Amino acid sequence: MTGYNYTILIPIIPLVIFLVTGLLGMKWKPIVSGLIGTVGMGTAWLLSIITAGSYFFGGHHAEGFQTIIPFEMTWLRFTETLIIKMGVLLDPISVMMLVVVTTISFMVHLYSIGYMHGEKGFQRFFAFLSLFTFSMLGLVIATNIFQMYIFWELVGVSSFLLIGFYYQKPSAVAASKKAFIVTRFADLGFLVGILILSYVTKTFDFGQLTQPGTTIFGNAASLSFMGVSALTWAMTLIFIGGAGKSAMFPLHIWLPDAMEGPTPVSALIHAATMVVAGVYLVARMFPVIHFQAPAAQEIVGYVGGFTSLFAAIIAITQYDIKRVLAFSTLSQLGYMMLALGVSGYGGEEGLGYMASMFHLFTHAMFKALLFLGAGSIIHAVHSNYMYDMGGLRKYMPITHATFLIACLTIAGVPFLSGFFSKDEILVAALHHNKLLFAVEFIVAGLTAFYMFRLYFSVFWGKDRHYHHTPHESPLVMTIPLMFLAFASIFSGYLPFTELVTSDKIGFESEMNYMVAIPSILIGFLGIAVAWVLYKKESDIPAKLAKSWGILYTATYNKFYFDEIYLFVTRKIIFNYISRPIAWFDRHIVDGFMVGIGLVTEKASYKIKGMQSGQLQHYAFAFVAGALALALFMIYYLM
Amino acid sequence: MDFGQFIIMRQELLLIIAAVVILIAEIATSDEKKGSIIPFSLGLFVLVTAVGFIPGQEGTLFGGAYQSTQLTMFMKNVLNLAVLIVFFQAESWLKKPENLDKISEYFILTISTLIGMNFMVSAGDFLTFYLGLETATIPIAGLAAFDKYKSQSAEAGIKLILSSALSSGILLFGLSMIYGATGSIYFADVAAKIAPTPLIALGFIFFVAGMGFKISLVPFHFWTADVYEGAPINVTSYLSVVSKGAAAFIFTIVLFTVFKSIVALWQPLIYTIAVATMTLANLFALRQNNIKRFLAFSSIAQAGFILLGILGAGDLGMTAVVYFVLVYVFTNLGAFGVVSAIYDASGVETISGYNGLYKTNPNLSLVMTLSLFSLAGIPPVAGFFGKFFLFTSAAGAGYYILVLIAVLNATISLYYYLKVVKAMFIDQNDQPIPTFRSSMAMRIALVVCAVGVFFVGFASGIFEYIRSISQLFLN
Amino acid sequence: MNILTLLVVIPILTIISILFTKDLKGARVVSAVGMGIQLVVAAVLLFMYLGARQTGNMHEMLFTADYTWFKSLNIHYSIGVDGIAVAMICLTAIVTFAGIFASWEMAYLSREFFVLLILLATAVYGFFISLDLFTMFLFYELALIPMYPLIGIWGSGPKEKSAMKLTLMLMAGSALIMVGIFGLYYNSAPNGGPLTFNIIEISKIIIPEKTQMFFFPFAFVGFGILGALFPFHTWSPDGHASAPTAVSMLHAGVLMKLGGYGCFRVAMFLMPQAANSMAWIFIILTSISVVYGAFGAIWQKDLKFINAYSSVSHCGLVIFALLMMNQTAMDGAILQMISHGLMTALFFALIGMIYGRTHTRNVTEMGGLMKVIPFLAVVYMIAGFASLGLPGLSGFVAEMTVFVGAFQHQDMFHRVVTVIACSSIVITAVYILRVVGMMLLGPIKDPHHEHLEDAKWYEKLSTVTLLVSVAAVGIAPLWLSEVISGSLKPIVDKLAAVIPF
Amino acid sequence: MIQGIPIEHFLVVSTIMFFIGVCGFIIRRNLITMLMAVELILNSVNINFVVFNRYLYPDQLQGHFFSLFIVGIAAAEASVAIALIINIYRKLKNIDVENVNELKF
Repeated sequence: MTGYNYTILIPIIPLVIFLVTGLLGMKWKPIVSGLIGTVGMGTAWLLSIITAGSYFFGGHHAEGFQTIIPFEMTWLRFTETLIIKMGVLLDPISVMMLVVVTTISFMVHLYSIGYMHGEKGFQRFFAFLSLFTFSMLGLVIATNIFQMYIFWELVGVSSFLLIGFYYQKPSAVAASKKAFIVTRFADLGFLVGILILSYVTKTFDFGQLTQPGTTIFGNAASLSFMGVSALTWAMTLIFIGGAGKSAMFPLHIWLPDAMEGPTPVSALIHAATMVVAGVYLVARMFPVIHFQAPAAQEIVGYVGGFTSLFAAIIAITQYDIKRVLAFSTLSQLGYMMLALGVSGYGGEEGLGYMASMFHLFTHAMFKALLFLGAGSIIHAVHSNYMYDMGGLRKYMPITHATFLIACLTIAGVPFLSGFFSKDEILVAALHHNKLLFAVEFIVAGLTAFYMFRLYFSVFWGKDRHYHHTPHESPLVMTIPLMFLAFASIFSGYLPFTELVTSDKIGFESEMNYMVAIPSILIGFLGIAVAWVLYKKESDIPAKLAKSWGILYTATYNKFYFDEIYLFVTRKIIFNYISRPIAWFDRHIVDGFMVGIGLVTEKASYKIKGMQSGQLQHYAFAFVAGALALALFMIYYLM
Repeated sequence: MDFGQFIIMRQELLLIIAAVVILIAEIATSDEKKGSIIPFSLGLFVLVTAVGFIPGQEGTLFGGAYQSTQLTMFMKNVLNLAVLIVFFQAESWLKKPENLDKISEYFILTISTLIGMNFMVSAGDFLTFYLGLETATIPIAGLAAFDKYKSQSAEAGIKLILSSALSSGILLFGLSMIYGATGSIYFADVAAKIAPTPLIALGFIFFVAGMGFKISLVPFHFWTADVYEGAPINVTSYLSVVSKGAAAFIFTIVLFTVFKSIVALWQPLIYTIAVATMTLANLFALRQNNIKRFLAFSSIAQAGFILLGILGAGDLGMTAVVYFVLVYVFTNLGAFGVVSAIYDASGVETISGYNGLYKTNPNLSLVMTLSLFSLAGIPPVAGFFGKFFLFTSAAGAGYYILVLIAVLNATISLYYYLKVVKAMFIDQNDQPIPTFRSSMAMRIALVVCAVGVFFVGFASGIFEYIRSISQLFLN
Repeated sequence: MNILTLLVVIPILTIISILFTKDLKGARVVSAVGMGIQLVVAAVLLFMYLGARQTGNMHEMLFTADYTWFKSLNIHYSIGVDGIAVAMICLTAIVTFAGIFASWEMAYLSREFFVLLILLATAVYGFFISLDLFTMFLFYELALIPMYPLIGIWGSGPKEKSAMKLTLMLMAGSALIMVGIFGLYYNSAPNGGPLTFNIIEISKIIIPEKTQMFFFPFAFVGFGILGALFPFHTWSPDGHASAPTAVSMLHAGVLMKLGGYGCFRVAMFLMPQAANSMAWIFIILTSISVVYGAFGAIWQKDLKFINAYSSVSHCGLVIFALLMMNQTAMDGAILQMISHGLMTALFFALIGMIYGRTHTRNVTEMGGLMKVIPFLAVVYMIAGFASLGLPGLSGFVAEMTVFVGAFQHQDMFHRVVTVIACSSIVITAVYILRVVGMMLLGPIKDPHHEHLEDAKWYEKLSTVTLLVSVAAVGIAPLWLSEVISGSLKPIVDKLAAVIPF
Repeated sequence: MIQGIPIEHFLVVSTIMFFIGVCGFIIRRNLITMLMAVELILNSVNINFVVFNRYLYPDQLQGHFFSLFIVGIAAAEASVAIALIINIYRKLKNIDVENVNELKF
């Protein structure tokens, strides 16, 4: 299949930009790096749009979309069949992701020129952004699971670098470390999952793994470990990998802390692109999970559902606007996971799959918008905390408008994109699992509430005493806002059911009013409550908080998960594993080796009396030795 | 009588002549010119050594009581070479005023013992062997007590002479038993009649005890350290290399020829002694601070290694032993040479006294290091090859565990050798031995040693030559 | 002259030339030139090798030469290389080259330092080109002994003690090896004929299994000690902590590879059945060392200790992979050797350079170095990433090959331990990030560190050489992997022939 | 043979002499006495040689000759030993072997 060869340029462009700005950036004026990055990303964005256009709309797709591999090269060969290749794989979800990633990345690049203006390390920032984009694109277009793993790791590292961008700030360093280690831990699951999968199937190739009716799983069912089939293990472990990156409970703890990074980074990585990698991974492996490891799919669904509820509850109590958004992201990612967990395969059955991808797309737009808006606010106020803000609508009209759009979108207000995608998820959940549906339904209300709590406290309420009057951000920052607002509004109208489906064959879907109307209502309920509580400054929230007592405190402290992790790492791993091992090594193992030496030396001193200097002692030893040898010889050897 | 046949024992004859000539020279020189005996003797001995290397004739004398073969000639040449190096190293020591009147004594006594050793190596019967042994031992007692005014030297002499008297008594007792059992003192006849009977076993043990004394094997080694420490350095080096080497030669020859048929009997015995020797000597060497005493224990340990070669009980074993002794000559004399040079210049003979030596006397330190590494069996110096072949020999007889013990012992020995290296190179010293320039003769000797240590290993020709003559000898 | 012999001759000539120099300046220039030439020769060798393979020269060993040395014992100076040896030689050349520049300012007894350093390298080259067990053993011991003076004289901290411990433990290891070698030698001609030390000759016969079972542990543990096999690894932390920069580099980077290489070339290749029956013991030991080393590293405060324990972990993985005895895992093992060699050398180089500026190696006393010495800090960070297995750097390639290969093993036990070994990637991340976080990032802790000087040109050259190699292996691993696995094929075939799977 | 004395008697005597010699060497503190003990050992050896020769191998003289040489060498040994003992006496003013222990350990 030719004609898509240019797609290889999409990841290559950011790579080149990374290398160029990374190695030579110091020699230029900072702005040059920014411009190069932005222009490069713009090009990549255009290429992606062209790809998407020609892929989705460039032909007849009645029997489904083809999987196209325009480029592939062998990177490392393990065995005859286990080969890591580097390639470009185009199918509906990857093309969609290309668009998402390049769009958001382009917007963030543009935005960052304004946001990061005058920061030290401006070039470094753009280099890292490009590195991240490259990695993410590589992940998206991976032709095999190992390529995905490779870029998965690279994404993790770029995230580490960007979270820790303000490397002199201890909290940023700690956050980046945490993010990396937690996701690394999850990646271990991913890796082991890959190993099991490759052991069973002898291939890494997505094409072979996800082909319907494939025979590579042959006798896989007979393989089991601890009573669970090998593929369930594999898929659960791979899901753990995905859960780590997508910050599913209980591996979510890194994401809120990751907000220590510059806000554009949060928008790009921790809202729109990298965190959906886990969802993307599960979607990529969907046929395998669905057919070979239904138990794993159940887990996906429940973990997603729980995370979305859990995160939404926490989001209500947070004051740091970026953290609120972070928990909101968690909650939305939970939605996507849940959708995959409840999805079937093929046609209408695969509604959940479609919905998940759909929500991924819309969420990317509005969440990026929210973050960039938050960035704009922070830029103006120089604080992250809601109690430092209020009444900002007067000062920052564009930000205000776009932020409002985003809030409405996420709250599921009809005819905005979020409404459509969320609705599809609820429908899918309803069909498969009533419990999860109920959870999601509640979360929809909570989402609306906490988003508008945020919105009202920031843009309404009392004017704070600002150090200097907040002002609207420059154009270079507001253009992305406006573009994303536009996308948030209208991306819901994309015919996703026809484009991105589980079996790549489009289907028709109807609005399910039984679900849509209640969900709209609960959304409005949430907004209304927020209106009452936060539009005007009042002490009701505080009172409410007090009345919830311990529960509130627990929620405010994110259910103490950080503390639990700290306990596990600091206390158990450091104090109870590593320290004893270090001690054991120094004193027992090494002590033994040194001990041999010491004993030898001791022995050497003990026996010095033998050489007494007395000639007659020597003579006695001489004779006794000779006689002993004689006895030994005569009695034992003859 | 055909006096021409005495050409077979030309090496011994030359030595006797040399001894006599030095005696005459001593008489002929006036008191003021005693010092000139040194270069004269050195020159003479160079000549003797050189003549020794002229290929000689094989054959037997005195009805088989004396035998000369390529192998024994080679052994004698090794000994001559060693003595030559010792003489060169002794030069500056002999020049000291307190030794001026004893110069020729040193040469004559040393050459006498060498004559004894040559006879011992060439022995064809136990009588010649015994005579050689005693000739090689008794004068050494005199040499050990050479420093007349040092009580340590006197003590070394008395300890040596009494121990050696006891040991030769026991040795003789053993020989008498072997004679009683076999009816002959000729090696060839004894070998034919030897059988694993208790009497012969007892005789054999006593023989081993006697030889163990000379080679200083545990538990017959106790005299070694005391005598080495007490005796003047140039006597110690002579004792540790030449005397021990000659004894190792004849011990190997006797075991491989006379006691060949009871090899299964003596192998476990030698095994035990080897383990005991290496281990005990190493343990003692660990904590020595006197460099001579330290080298004494080190040389005991080396004797333990020689036993590994003997265990091979074949031409490879013989080759390994001879080769090792050759290597050992250069190696140990290198070490002793440095000790001697330093003692002559500064009177220091403790290891801690060597601290910081490299700063002031780098060349001496390097020679010392080279020698110590060779003693420890570190490649690429000759000691590695010597040890490796000894171990090859033992492994060939199936003694793998013994090889392991031996190499582990070599590791322990490396520890104390490195302690000396550490003293010279690493440890700091406020008053290091001042820089000095040793005498020409000493430097020649050290260069010869260093070159030998370096090249004997690589020169496979030497090994191959020894192998061929050993094969000739044993068949 | 045979190009392989040239590999030994050039360093020797370099040593001799150094002896004629007067001071530091002369010595270092001569060393740099000599090792530069050596690097070129190694590269030429690599291309010659690739060329020869391309033209279809499928002999097991290439560029062979054979000179009889000790005829009666059938000891030869027999040399030849396969892809693995070529790779190791290139590794050695790179690390040595970098090591010379890392010790550019070695003012104290500089001539002696360079002589010993290059002597060490000479022995390593000799080891890798040897086909004869005797010369191999000779070079092996020769490589160990310069460590003592190198650490003892130029080291820091409790240097004499560490040097002694290191030397003695490794020498004890070589005692075991010696027994193994003798065992092989005396069983090398079961049907009569001359005994031989030649590896290729011995590999053609099958030694009785009982004999193998006796000698395999000797040879394997002997080499394993140098490969930091648990529980014989304790020389490594002390030794590395006390050694001067270039010595740590060479030792961890190259010398420890001798252990792994010997384990596989001598112990496993020549005694496959015993290797198969006894593998489980050592697999348990190595999987312990992989995890244990990593955990051990977490608690350490001294940079060199951290790296030493990390080496224990990584080298454990080498032997672990070798014992899996399939082509992929062994390929991974060799890759891991190379990767670890480059990485760890880079680490030690950087640690040395950082120590030279801050005068402390205690991570808790440093902070925010990224701001003052960005070049070193960035390179350190990249090295850290390589160590924790970031794709695009060498560590990832090696580790993944090991894991995938090991996991293909038919036996459940092997797969379970593979998973355990895998877990080291997380622990590695913990300690690497801990160091990076404490030392490089955050605010500057010690006001004295505010005006440090960033890397000089020679330091840059040293680190960049290694860094480029690490990245080259990581970005384009295929050719290297192919070179190695091509050479592994005869070995794996031999294993497969005698081991009933 | 010699007036009907069997060989065993000689051998018993020589063995007893040998052990008396050994014990004397080990027990007696006087250096001269120790030297005498050595002479006892050597003489026991002489008896052995002579007796073996006379009784078992009467047709040759190897044993006799051996014992003659032993006598000779014993004399040489004794002379050197006594010279050294005198030397010791000069240093210590006694010839007690227990005092000859400057070199040890």
